Amino acid sequence: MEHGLLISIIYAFISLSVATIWGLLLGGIMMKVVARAHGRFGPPFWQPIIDIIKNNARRTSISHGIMYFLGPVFRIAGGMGTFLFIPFIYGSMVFGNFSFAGDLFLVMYFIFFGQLGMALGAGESGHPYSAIGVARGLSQMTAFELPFALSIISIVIQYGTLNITSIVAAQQGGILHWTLFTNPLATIAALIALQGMNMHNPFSIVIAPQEIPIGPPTEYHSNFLGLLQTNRGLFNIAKLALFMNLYFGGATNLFSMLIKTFGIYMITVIVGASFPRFRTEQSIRFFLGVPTVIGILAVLVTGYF
Amino acid sequence: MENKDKMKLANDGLPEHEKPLFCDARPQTYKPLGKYVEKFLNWARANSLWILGYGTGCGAIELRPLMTARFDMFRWGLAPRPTPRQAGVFVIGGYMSVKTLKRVIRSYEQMQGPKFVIALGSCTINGGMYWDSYNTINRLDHYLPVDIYITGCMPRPEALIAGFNKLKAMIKAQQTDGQNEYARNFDWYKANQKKIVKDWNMPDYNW
Amino acid sequence: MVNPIYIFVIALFSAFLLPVIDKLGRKVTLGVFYLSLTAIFAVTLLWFRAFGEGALIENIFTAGSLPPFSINLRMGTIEAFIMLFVNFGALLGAIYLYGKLLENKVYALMLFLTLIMGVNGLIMTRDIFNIFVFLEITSISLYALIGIKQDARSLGAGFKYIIAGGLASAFLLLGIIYVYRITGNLNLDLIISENPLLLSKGGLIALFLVVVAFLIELKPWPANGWALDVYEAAEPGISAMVASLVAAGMVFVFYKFIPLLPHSWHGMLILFGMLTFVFSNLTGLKQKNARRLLGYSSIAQMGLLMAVLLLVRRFNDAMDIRYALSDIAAALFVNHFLAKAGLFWLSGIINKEKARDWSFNKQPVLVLLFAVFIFALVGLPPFPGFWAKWTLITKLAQYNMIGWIVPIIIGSLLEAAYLLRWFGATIKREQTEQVIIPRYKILPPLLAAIVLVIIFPSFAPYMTGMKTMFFFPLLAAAVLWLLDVMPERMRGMVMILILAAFGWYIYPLAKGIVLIFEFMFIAGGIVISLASLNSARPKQGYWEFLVMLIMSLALIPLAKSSMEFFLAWEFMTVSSWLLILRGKNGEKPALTYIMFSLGAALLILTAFALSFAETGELGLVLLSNLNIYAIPVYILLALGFLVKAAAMGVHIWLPGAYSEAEDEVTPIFAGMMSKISLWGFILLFGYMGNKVLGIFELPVLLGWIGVFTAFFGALMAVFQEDIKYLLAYSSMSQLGYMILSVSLLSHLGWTTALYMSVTHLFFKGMLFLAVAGIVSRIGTTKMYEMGGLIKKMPASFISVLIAIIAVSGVPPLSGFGGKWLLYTALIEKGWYLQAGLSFFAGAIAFLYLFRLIHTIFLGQLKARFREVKEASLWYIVPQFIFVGAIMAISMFPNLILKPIMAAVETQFPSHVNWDGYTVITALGYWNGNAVMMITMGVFMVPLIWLLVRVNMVQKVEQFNIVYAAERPDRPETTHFAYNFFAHYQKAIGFLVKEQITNFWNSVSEWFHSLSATFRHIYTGNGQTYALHIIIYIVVLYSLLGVK
Amino acid sequence: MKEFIEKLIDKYAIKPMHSRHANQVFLTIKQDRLPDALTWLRDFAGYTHLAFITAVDYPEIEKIQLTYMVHNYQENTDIGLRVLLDRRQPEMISVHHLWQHVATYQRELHEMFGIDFPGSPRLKENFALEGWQDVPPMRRDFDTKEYAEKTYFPRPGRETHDPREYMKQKLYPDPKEEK
Repeated sequence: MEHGLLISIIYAFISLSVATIWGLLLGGIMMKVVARAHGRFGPPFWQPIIDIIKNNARRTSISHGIMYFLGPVFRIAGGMGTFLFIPFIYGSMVFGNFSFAGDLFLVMYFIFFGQLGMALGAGESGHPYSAIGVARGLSQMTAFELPFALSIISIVIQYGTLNITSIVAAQQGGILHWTLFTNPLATIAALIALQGMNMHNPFSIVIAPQEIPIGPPTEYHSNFLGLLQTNRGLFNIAKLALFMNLYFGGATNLFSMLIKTFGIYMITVIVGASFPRFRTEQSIRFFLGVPTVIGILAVLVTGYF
Repeated sequence: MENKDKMKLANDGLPEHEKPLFCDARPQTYKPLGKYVEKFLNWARANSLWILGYGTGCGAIELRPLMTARFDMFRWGLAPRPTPRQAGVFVIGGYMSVKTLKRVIRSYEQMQGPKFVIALGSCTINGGMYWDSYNTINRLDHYLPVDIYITGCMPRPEALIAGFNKLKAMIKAQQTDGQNEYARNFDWYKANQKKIVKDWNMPDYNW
Repeated sequence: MVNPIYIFVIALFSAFLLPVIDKLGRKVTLGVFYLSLTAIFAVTLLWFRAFGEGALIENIFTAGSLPPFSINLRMGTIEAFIMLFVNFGALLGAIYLYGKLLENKVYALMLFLTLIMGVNGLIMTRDIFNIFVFLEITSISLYALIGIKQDARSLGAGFKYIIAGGLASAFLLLGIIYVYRITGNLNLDLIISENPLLLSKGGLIALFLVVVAFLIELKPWPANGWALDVYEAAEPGISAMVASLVAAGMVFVFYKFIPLLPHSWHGMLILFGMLTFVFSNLTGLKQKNARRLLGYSSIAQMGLLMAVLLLVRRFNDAMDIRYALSDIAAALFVNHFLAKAGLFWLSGIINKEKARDWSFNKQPVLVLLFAVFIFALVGLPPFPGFWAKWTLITKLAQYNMIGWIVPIIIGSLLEAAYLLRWFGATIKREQTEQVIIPRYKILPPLLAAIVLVIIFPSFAPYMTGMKTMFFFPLLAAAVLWLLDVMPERMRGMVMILILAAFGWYIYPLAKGIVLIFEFMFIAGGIVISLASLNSARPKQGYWEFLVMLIMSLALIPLAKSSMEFFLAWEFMTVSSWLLILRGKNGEKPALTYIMFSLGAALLILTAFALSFAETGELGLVLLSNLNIYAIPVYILLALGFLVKAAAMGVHIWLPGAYSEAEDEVTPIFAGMMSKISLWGFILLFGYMGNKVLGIFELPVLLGWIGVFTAFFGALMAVFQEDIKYLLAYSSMSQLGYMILSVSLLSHLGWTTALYMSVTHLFFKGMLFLAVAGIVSRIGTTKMYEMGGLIKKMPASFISVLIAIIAVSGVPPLSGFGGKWLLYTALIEKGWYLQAGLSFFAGAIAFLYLFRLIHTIFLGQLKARFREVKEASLWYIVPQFIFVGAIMAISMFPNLILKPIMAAVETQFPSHVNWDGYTVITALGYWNGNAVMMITMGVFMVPLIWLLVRVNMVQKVEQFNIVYAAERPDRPETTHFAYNFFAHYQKAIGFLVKEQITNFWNSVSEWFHSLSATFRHIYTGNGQTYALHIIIYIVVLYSLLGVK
Repeated sequence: MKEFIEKLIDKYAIKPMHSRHANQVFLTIKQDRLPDALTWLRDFAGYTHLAFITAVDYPEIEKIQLTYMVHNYQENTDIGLRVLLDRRQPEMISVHHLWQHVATYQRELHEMFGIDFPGSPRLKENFALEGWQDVPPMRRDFDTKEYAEKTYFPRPGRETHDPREYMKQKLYPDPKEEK
């Protein structure tokens, strides 16, 4: 830590709020985009923010118990933590976050923190759909973590470090230095895994509204739901930032961050708009199939040749 | 202590061994917050109305077109929601048989306040063509606090949209307060409900 | 010194006196009878003492003239030794037969005496014709004695014996005549001196005839049906005599003849002995009848003894021959003699036909006796058999006769299989009402057992170099056993005190890595043992085995020599097996467990033997300078440790063993005993480093095995319905990680392994203890029967929550450190694909962990558990000790990482730097402390936001859920728990079909059907048996190449 | 179809049939013979599909008439077997062993007409009316209007017209009245 605790906390707060708002707006923009694709007007792009205010403005709420109460807290803490361990903008003091605390593996494992807590909270609500949704989500998670991990290993081999900042540093200077071009196999594997992480179609098996409305958060509402939605935006940005840093040369300033995250998220949206939903076992098989093979190839290519 | 007992509900419908499985608290009335805060919050509430997607009658068929590209309800911040916990607007789609009414009551009570009810079609107003049926209720407002009635048999989607916009205006103007009304006249509503729902095997208020 | 002639005099005199004085009443007669037996025993005892004080061998020549004109009796050390046991056995046997002798005719007594006399004669005489005479005396009295039961079967058996014996003596007589014809001599010593004559054409035939006669008397497989019938049908007392006394005589006679045999015959005879050993044991597998089972076992032992007697001839320096004789042969002999006699006596006492029907009707002393005899036969420490096998195998390796080790191992395993199965079944048999047993029947086996126990030091040749502390486990167990009168909790306290004292005692001896293991075993043992104090109900033998297990665990890392290592290893195996056996339905898993463990032990034993063979020393250090046997030793040790670690392929003993053992013991198995295999690997790699076989680097292979263990263990855990099985498989998976990381052979790798094993001890201890507490309250281990217990057992929930976060490796808790180190180490080493697979395994861990916590604590509470209380404090306290530990090392990873790294640096150079709390490797860095702080920070913010508005929250009950507008019917149908990961099963469940289990089942199936087929040669028909004998002789004749 | 009818008639001593149009026939049959007849029709005559069971209440003759309509896919013909039950305690032999879905029809009939089918599964369970306590609503002596008025809070001010009269005076007003 090169500067005082208070300062770094303030910085963290700034970058958190920027990320959250951008994440929410991104969600809204995407809704708008999809709507235009349908030939609709669609909701205003700040709709997610209104929803969050609305949910926090609810007058009543119920609690099924301590763990249920803490579930959303775990979730958003996971989101915030994951975000804070990622250097958001390369070389920026404010958006550097707490990346000194740990490296890539820390981020990868901290992603689970929120999911685990949320799963526990949803579990205590006692609603069978919650449990089913969690079971599906965890199963899918194991599946897409495999290609993702392989891809990560591949780029760690490539750059010989686990330190995200130095991975970004290695990609500076020209678009052709990006992992996207220097290690395309790993990038492809990771991007497919990202679709699973974002849980849009065809991988929206967790909150499949037609099957298990709406999965884990069935019992969540009011300000609990508000927290969850806030986290949706934040966590989304965290993932995008991670991918941006690892595969798309990171961001040297706010603007390029906006562009890149938008671009990466666009992939998810296009895929989501164009495919129907998998069944759970199909999705698992899918991730263990082609993406895994690509990941293994990536590791072999970078590691052994 | 005595006061506390008054706050508790009897839950007579439940067998003794199931009483601990349900919450027996009474619904409360809520004061609005400070003027401007409440105004702001009402604006938010009005601009994100989440519909409980529960087709209770033939009118439900008129709800679907709203989601289509032609009517596009999303632009007013309306969105269907699969679970009552998260929904704010309950759209009663036409006639109510007694059996359905029971579920509707349960779902309505499970919604978190502030919550609004829009009733579609003449059936909900006075029974409509089922006015003399042995199994269809006549007036919904004896069982739930209805904010907006939309007439017609069936009302067209445009009528629904008009209704929703009316509701939004009312919310912004803070003219509708179904939740508090339900809580205030809880006993009356409950009596009416129990009068026709003969096998009341749920708690008196489904939290 | 008393002339040994008196033995015969006493026997004959009283034999003829008895009918006369029988008029005075049977009591008197018996008095005289016992008196004479005691006298005989006394005489031999005197002689034995005399030789002990270095008396010279005494030759007695009858008729005062030298051979060949006289019969020569010899009383030497060996004779005295054998006779000592024979007459001791005779005395005991007579005591046992007291009842029978009381009601039978007086001739029984006379026959008994003549039998004793015959056997003594067989042992002492040096005159071959005299041998024949004594053989006849023995046999005839034996036929008659077999008959005293007076029922059809025993008479039939006796008759078959007559046929076989008749054949044998016929051949013997022919042989003797030929020998006399060729050498013109009957005295053994003279014949030996004129050995060359016998090596002529006719001489060989003569010898063959003599030898074959004794072979038949030794009941070689398969020409031994008659003997089996005898064992089965005769009065158990008599069977005991046959199995011990007579066998002893025959073996000794055979021993006398060995110098005559041409060396070319040895191999074949050894082979026949081994065949007998292996195949009798194999046939024993499927045997139902208790006594016949014992018969098989004793025949096998005879075969082994015969083979050994010949084998030791090959130890080319004389020193070794004597050495080997006194250790191996004598130990085997005593072991078999006492144990087998004792077992036959027991079979008489219990008096049940089928081995399965055995049960000790609430008579602990019988249990103890049974245990002693069985363990002695199986060759577990500290009984002579153990030392015998150890010495034998080391010696064989030393004189590179490694080939012979194989049949010995196989035979021993088979024997262990049926004996231990029998033991398990008998212990678990429900105890019916107590039956009165006459004292005099208990006495003989009791004495035998006592002798068996107290005699072992005299057979432990290596104990001289061994630290006494390696017998502390036994001592502690004995102490606790003697304290049986104390209240149960008190005994528990004592046990914990003993552990603490032991820890204090060994603390100075341990340093570096060893110290870490000792810390795990002693500290962990003490903490976990606290949980066992929860109930005051008496636990037969619980504390004994527990303390034995923990102490032997703690001793293994301290072992300096392979002897010490192996001894402690065996103690651990036995005690853990007994603990599993105590479980409610632990019978079958215990058997699987002990079979695998013994297999592993024998592999390790062989490895040590090989290393001994090359270096001639026992020190473990010498493993490092092996070169000829390096690869085999490496592989054997690795295999042994893999079995102990329940690696992929040999894991099937694990789930049963962990799950069926008592709930308080399981954490010790999972948290501590499994780590001993890790120590094994550290030993292996530490001394032998990296070895290459062909194109394979063995550590790499081990690494792959480890990672696959981790993967499949996790996957199998996902699909369990029983919580203890789930945890068992999860432990298997964790062990896989450790094997993987230890076989990295790098600083980070070993750091990972040790770090993981310590943290694994913590959270597995918590999990298993929490489960134990829950199960103790709700009485089921099926997860789908639980649910919603968080409201009832918050403390357990917290510890399980902490534990699963730690297991899954989610930051900020300590588990992440393990994962981080693992991947860093793997990538640093270049094991990329292993890293990928282990990451997948780690992800799968989430599935079973969430299932664990959800189906138990979350979801819907069942109606019948609405009154359940929190688990008792005895379970909670240790858990929270562990919770504290985990929290501490999560906050301050240095606490544990620094010492481990320091310890490992003695083996490998370190590339790790420290910056405050930050670990910095070549690849990345991790600051556990900061992670913890930040996590707490970001956790607080939203929590406060919720707490601000907590007043609007309405607390609701479990059925206040959105349930598609219906109300839930009942918790059972609302709790989603059964077949939790059905879709996962659908997707990749095919990976965990039970192929491996089926494989091992079919292996055992094979052995059983093989045994069944071999049993068919025993038709129970005298002529057939005679035919067997003839065929046997012909085959042997042709194989020995006698022209 | 003809020969089946013949067979039926002489097999089961059925009252004369009457038929609306070519491929649909209604026969009235004795209660106790009905299961045999249905079985025969299903297994030998190819009438494999039971289309519906319906009831008509005849208070005048104190009877309730059940109609079992079976369909033959080969020749696309229907046969309706009718039985008359005593209205005071209507009871009929259950045929759920022939077609599983019959049980549901019988449940409904039990609820709506109070007809008892001994042995029919889940017969007494609520079907559409939960906790109905009045006379079965499909009995013709049950006055739904009255029931609704006393139960469902009719909204005051509601007026109803006879559609014929109403339309006549709305669209074609009587010229006399115009003057």
